[in-house]
Formats: sequence, C-alpha cells, structure tokens
Amino acid sequence: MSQTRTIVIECLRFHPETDEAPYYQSYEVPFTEEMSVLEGLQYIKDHLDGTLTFRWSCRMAICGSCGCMVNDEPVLSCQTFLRDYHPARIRVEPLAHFPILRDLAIDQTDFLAKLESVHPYLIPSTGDDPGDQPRHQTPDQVQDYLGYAQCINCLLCYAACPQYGLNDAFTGPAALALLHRYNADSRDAGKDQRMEVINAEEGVWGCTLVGECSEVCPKHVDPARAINQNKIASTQDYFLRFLKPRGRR
Amino acid sequence: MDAIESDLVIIGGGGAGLRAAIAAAESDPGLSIALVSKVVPMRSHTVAAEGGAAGVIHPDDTLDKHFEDTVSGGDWLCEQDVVEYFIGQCTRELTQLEHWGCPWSRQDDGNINVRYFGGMKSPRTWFAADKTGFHILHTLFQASLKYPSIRRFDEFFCTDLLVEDGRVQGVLAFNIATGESVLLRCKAVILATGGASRVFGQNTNAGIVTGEGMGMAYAQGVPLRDMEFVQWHPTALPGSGILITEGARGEGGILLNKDGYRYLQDYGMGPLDPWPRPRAMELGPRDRVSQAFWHEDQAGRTVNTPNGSAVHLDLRHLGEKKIMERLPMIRELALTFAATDPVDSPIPVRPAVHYTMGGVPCDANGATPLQGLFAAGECASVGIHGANRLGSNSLAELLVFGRAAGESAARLARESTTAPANLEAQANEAEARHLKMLDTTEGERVAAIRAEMHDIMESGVGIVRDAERMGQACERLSALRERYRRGVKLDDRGRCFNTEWLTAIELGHTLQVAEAMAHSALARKESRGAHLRQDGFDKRDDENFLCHSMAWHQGDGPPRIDHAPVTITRSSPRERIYGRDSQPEQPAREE
Amino acid sequence: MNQPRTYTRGMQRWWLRRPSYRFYLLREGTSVVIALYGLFLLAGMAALAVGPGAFETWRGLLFSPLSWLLHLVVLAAFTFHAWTWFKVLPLTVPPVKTRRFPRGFTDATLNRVALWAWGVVSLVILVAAMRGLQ
Amino acid sequence: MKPRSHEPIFWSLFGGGGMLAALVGPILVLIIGLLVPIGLGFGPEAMNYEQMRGLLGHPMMGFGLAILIALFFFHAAHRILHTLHDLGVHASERLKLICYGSAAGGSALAVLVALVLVLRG
Repeated sequence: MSQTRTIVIECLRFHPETDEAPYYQSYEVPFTEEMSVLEGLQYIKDHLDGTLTFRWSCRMAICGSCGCMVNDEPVLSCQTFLRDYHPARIRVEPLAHFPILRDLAIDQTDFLAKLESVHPYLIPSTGDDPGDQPRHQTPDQVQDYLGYAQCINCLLCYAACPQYGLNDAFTGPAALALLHRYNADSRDAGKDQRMEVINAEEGVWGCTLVGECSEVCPKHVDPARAINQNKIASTQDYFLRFLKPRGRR
Repeated sequence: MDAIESDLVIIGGGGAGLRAAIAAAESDPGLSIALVSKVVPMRSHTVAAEGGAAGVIHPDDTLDKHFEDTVSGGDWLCEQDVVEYFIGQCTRELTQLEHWGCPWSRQDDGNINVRYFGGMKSPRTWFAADKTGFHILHTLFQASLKYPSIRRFDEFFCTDLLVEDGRVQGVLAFNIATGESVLLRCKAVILATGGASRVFGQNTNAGIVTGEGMGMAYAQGVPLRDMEFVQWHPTALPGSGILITEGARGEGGILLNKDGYRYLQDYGMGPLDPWPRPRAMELGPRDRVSQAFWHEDQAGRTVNTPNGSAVHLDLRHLGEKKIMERLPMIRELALTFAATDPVDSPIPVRPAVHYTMGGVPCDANGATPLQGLFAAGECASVGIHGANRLGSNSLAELLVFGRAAGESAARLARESTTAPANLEAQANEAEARHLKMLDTTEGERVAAIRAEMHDIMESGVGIVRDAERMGQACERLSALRERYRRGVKLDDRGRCFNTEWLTAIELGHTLQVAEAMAHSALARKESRGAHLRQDGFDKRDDENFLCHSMAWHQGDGPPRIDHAPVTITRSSPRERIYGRDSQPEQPAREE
Repeated sequence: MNQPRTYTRGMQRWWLRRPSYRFYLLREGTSVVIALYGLFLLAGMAALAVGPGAFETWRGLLFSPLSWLLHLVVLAAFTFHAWTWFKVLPLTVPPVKTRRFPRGFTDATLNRVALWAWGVVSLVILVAAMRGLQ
Repeated sequence: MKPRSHEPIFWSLFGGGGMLAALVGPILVLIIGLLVPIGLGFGPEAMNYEQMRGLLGHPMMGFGLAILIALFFFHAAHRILHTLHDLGVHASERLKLICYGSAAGGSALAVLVALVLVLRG
C-alpha cells in the first residue's frame, strides 16, 4: 500500500432536528495516494463519526449521487482526490443553491420537477409507426444529440449557476440540456410541445451565459450551448409565429 | 404511521423496476402504481452497466445460437423453458427501448450495431458506446415520466414485506429524509432491488447493491435459489474494483500476464490462432477467464500493483480513434482511477465480484412461491443464468422480465378481490424493531461488522473454494450474525436522513444473504460454472448436482439447504468447450 | 407526509465565491462603459447639429489629455468586451440549415473566423478613416 | 401554460449592440479617442466641424452612427438590468421601464439628431 498521510477535512454540518443553522466540523483523515474525497468521507463515517451524512453510490462517476462543493468548487467527490489538496485542509459543503436536508445532502425535489417539465422523452410524429423494427439513425444523426444525452443529473451545473441561486424558478442547465437532447434527436417530433418551456421567462431567458455550468460538468454536456442555441430558436419562434399558419399557436 | 393505498408496489427503481412500472401502467392505465426506491431512480446500479444487452439482430445470428450460448454458458443449470421465452423477447425489448429514444450505437447505414461479448457464437450485443446501462436507465426513467399512474417514492427505504393470509399485502418503508415510516398497502409487490455483490469486499458494484430485497423475501420464507453462483468479472481495476467492460475485449482487447503472454491459451480457451474468433481466448466466458486469473496468480505470473496482483488488459492496438468511439468511458475511468491511458499503456485489471446469479426464485411471469410477490432483475432467479451468466444477458433480462413481472402483477392486482387485511399490528411491530436500534448504546460499529463479513466471504467463498474454508466461513457468519443481534452501536440517533441507521438495518439483510451463499456453496459438492472447488470436487457432477440449490431461512440459525430439479427441454448437458471448437472459419469481428 | 425542514443558504456576496463569477461581472460591467461611450458619441453628434461652437467645445474635450487617458480605459473595456463576446459566440450559433456544421468545424474555427472578421473590419475602418479624415 | 417571455425583443437588440460593440467598438475608440487627438496617422485638423458635417450629413453615415449608438444603449440597458438583478436589485416593472426607457429615449434622440444632420446636408 502506498504511504499514508493525514489531511484535515472540514465538513458543513446541519441537522434539521437540532440545528438552527449550519456549522463546520473538522476531521483528521489518514489517506493514501489513490483515495478520493468520497473515500475520505466514508472513512469519517465508518471510523470517526457515524452521524456525518452524505449521498453516494457507484463511486465511478456515473450515478450522479455524490456531488458536493469542495473548496467552493462543485465536484463529484468520487473522482476528486485528496492528494490534490494536501497539505492544505479541504472544506466540503453541500451543493450550493439547494436547500440543505442534512449535512452534505441537499433537497433535489425541485430539480426532479424541472426534469419532468421539459417532456424528456421521444415524441414521435403521429403516423410514424416503426412497428417492431428499430428506426434508422446514422452515426452523424446520433452525434447531433449524443453529447446532450450524457447528463448524469449530478446537479453540479445548478450549483455553479448563480442565476439558479438567485432565482430558483429558472429551469436551469441540466433540464434545458435534456430538453435540447430530445429536440436534436432525428426521431423526435415534439419540438412544439417543448417550445413553451423554452420560451418562458424561466426557460432559456433565465440564463445570462455565465457559462460555469459547462465548465463544471463532469460529462462535458455543455448546457450553456444547449441553452444559448435555444435563445436563437426562441427568438425566431417569437418573431416568426405571426407568419405561421393559424392553429399552430 | 401513514398508510398509502396502491394497487401495485414496485420496490427498486432500476432497469427492472422501471420497466415493470411502465408495463403495468401500459397494461392498465387505471392501476395505481407505487415505485419505491432507496435512491432516485437514475442513481440505481443499472446506470453502471457498460458493455451492452443481448438481442439477436445480426444476420449471422439466430435464436438457437442465443439459446445454446446461454445454456452452455450457464453450465446447463438454466431453466431451459424460461431461456426459450427470454431469447424470443430480447430483440423486441431492445427495439422498444430504441423507440423510447435509447441512443444505440449505429452502423454507417443507420442500422443497429452489435458487438461480440464473451461466450457468444455471433455478435449479439447492442451497445450505446460503453455506457449502455446509463443510457438504458435514463431512457427508461424519462419514458416512465409519461405515465401519470406511476407515483414515485424516491429515497424511501423498504424494510419489510407484510404478509397476511399467505399473501403479500403491503410493505413497510421509511422516508429517508424524515425517518418517518409509511405503510404501503397493495395487492401485489414486485421486488426489483438488484443483486448482493456488496456482500464481498472486492466488487464492481455500487454501494447500494446490498441484497436487502432478497433478504426481505427470505425472511418471509421464500427460499433463495442458486446463491453459491457468484460472478467474478475478470476485468476490474485493482483496489477500487471499478468495472472495465467486457466490451473492451469484444472490441479486440487482449489479456497479458507479467511476461506479456496471452495466458488464456493455457486454460482451455486457445489455441491463439486464428484470432480473433468467437468463444475463444479473451472472448471466453467470465467464469473461465476469472478462474484462469486465479491460477496465473497462484503461479506468480501476475503483475504487482499497490492494490494487489493484476494482469494487463491491452487495448493499444485498437488505436485512439476506435477507443474514443467505442470505449470512451473506459479511457476516462482508466485515466481517473488508474492513472493509465489505454491508448498508450495496458490497464491493470483483476477479477472482482460482479453479479449474483441466484436470488428469489420465480417463473417467467416473475411470480415467486409467495402469493402476490413478484421478482425481476438481479434479485430474481428466473433461471436464465444458471451457474454462470453470459455478459449482456442481464440488461436484456431487466427488460424482458421487468415487463413480464409488471404485466402479471398488474393482472393479479386487477383481478384481486380480497378485502384488505389489517396490517397495522404487523407494521407497528416491525417499525418498533427498527426504531429500537436507535436506542442501542452498546455493541459494534456497522463498519466493523461489514468489514468482517467482507473478509469472511473473500477468504471463504472466493473464486476457488474448498470445504474447509467454506465451513469456516459458515461458522464465522453464524457468529457474526449473533454479534449483530446483540447490538450495533450507532452514533446517529436522529430520525432525519439517518443513513447510519438504515445501513444497519440493511446489513441485517445482507448478512443473511451472505450466509445463504456460503451454505449453498458448501452443500454443492461439485464444480459448475462460477462455483469451482479444489477439494476433490473439481468436476461437474450431473448425476448428483444437476439441480438448483435452495436456501431456506431458519430464524436466527443457519439456513437449511435442499435441492430442486432443473428444467431441461432440448439441450442435454455436454462438455462445456471454448476455444478449439469455436467456428475457426468465422472472423470474430467485423471492421 | 411531512416535509422535512431544510436550510437554504443565501446568495450574499456570491461573486466572491469563484474567480469566474468576478470575471463574469467584469464582463457585464463593460456595458456601462459602452453606454457612456454611446452617450459621448451622441453628445458629439448633438454638438455637431447645434453648430460649430458647440462642436468645437466637444472636440476640445476630446483632445484633452484627460480624455486621452479615459479613452485608454474605454479601449480596454471595448477590447475585453470584444474578446469575451467572440469567445462565447460559438455557444449561441446553432447549426443552421444543414443541421450540422461540416466535419472539423469546431468552436475554434468559429473563433478564428470571428477574429479574422474583426481584424478585417477594423482595418477597413482604419484605412477609410485615415483617407477620409485628414 | 407558461406565459411567453418578451425577452426576444430585448435580447435581439442586446445581441446586435454587443456584436457591433465587439466588431467596430475598439477601432472606433482607437481612432476617435486616441489616434486623432494625438495626430498619429491623422492631421491636426482631422474631425473638424466641416469634415464631420460632411460626413454625417450623408444618410448612411448619419443614421448608421445613430443606430450604432442606439444599439449600444440597448446592449447596455439589457446587461445593466440583469447585472442589477445579479447584485440583488431585482427587476421590477419600474426598473425595466427605467433601463429600456432610457435606451429608447437615447435612441430616439440619436435618430432625431441624425435626421437634423442629414436634412441639413
């Protein structure tokens, strides 16, 4: 085993049954070269303090459970390594901009509602019945949306987005990127249904292109691009709707 | 205690649970469906599956080949009638996912692309790069949002099945955020809680894969079937256990020992040439490839890493372009967790526990021996994996049997006319038992008991087994369960989001599942599939052991093991041959 | 079912949390300079309309050393604005018509195109001004 | 149904102003504010009254400059409004009226002045 060193992990603590407000608690954690921040937290829970609460599951950066703030940076704790911070202490906090349920666990119900609001499923055009055959889609057509289909719903983008922090009515990066994922799919014909979400004040217009959502995304989804391309789409829709035949809004 | 009425309760929001929920909702929109999961559905472990899902679509492939590969891969311990049903449904289900939007990888002409996996006669694995499980799970979750009759209970932890008059009629769950209990009344329950690989220390699985679904059924007198058959995936990162997909070998990756020698040719999977070809060398089945590692390790021909011995998975000859197209996540995982770029150097890998072949026995409709209880996915033992699962069959299983269980449970719920039973007393008793744990001040930490369980299973019920070590494991597990009963000391006494407490409840189930595994293994005096013995039982014994193991819960004592027959329809047991028999005239990969 | 009690942290002085947030506010801040510069040009236009006296006053202001120094700052703000504008430009341009950009057309390509356009436009204006405003 | 935002109007104006400010802003500032005053590449009489009357008397130039100024104003109004929100001053109807109203007023003034210059030739 590689050499063991010690690092101080300072965690935000909040217990809804006993605490009026959050506070910080520090733990000294022995760590090895390959230990992640998540493994540091697990060490604390297993050996030092069983009350420390956080979410985790796959520990390989695909389930999206373990997002948190490390020194004000939204990260997946499973792929953030203690060696990169030593000898300084690190501060671990719950994802910014979300209500804190307990310690590092945030309340994600608002996000889930937003995810549901964008019609995140294929809406085929009526009369298009592929029967029991797979539809055709060329690799290039797959590429049009595949990048936006990589979102693991880890919420780091929301924690990086000050617009969401300032106004949580904003639909936000991940949900809008997912909306764009289906719009960009050659098999989909549901753009019109999703346009309402895009066009709303809390749709793409809640974004001021801070751009941090794309910077912190561990899966390179680039929500900022999805949102800002749809500003053009929304603008076109705004001005061209008068030219459209009646009955189509 | 709050009580919530629904027609159907599905425990687990992974691939099987979601597919079941959609199937139930589609078969009867009037049915109320509660989808209860201890994590938000897209966090479920299906998300981590990489390589792909099996379905016959390639022009060279046939249903017969899929049948043969599955049954011989399972060392003839498969329920052949169920396999027959399964292979007939796979392609339809994968196509259904395509219609829901799953981004399957395509050929240039826009058709579905398929790749080889271990033990396959023809390319059969549908894939979405190397994030197939991720895409399947998110597609299912997002598609499930269309159905208003599916009511989700995200982050609710189920602890007990409530059985009255010999039927399951409810579930006790705790809302994790508040710690409040809730009684979920229903006419049918589908268990879709996943496997139990976290029984072992070195595993490829997420932290949530703890087997409590199996434990809940087991505690109600449902036997656990074939629990000794635990799959080691041959290629995981040493230390972390992070999975490197079999797809890496399907795309042409090779395994090398410390001398740079492709050692699989020495273990009945050669000869080396011609290469590539199906069902040979690195495209052998997982049990054989993992067992070969064990022998190489014993012979001292493995590479030493800071996290134990390993062999090399070499992808360099695929080139950066193909790696980025077919295996982008593998490259990222290797870079992040092993500081290795597979474009430039081989990835160190070793076997780690990956899959629980056994589980809650059920028929092709998902119906278990307990009235009203259905099972689907890894927690179920529907009978298609036998003694060794073929890669790509489990993602297809989630869909095929998720749907079957959803539809049959919906039918049962619709037709059920029995008046709701009075479950309050039972629920209150169970709740009190769990709440009592919050008052325990004496005892051992959760982590200490869990670590000991890992040690027992790794050393006693590993890749290669013998009576002495399995016997010790059984005794130690019995003692460990006794220690658990005496008390687990919790730091956390609150109700809100108390994961320490819930982990302790979970551990009670996991320990019983571990015990079922160890005792089933000890009772199987032969070698078959993933169960390999060294103590004179190193051959398959069809005369005495062409049968399922059944572990029966016996309260605080060790389980009772007996055996049940296997359904054989058209493939009688033969010698299981890889390598030399495998169609050398046919190239394994197409460029 | 009861809703759990949660704690929400505020957004007090959120821009201190990350350097990129300060960069963003600086970017947005250039708009103040752009507005003031627009006002300054409008004043010049108005002075021109009023008559030679008024315009000479405005031109005198323009030719003062203080103005020159202020214009250094204004130039810095405009240049910073231009840089950030072109940098995020690729994010806002959807693949038009053909649905897809040709292969190899990346953000960097678009950035290069923008930079070239900027250079050419600037050069044309400079040459035109040097010819016409002697 | 969620109400449609009217942001596209203001965003288009913001975008146009931002694009022009990026494309021609720096060179205009360089010429008018820095090179002409110190006579670098320009004579001491550059930008005198007669010259500028002639230049901006042309409709293309006069109205062109007015539109440039107008778009600068709308660009700034949009960003300032949103930045005020960022800094904790939330966009009320009144604040919107002030921001876009000033921009519109300034724009109208610019066009009016241009009209005077062009009509006078």
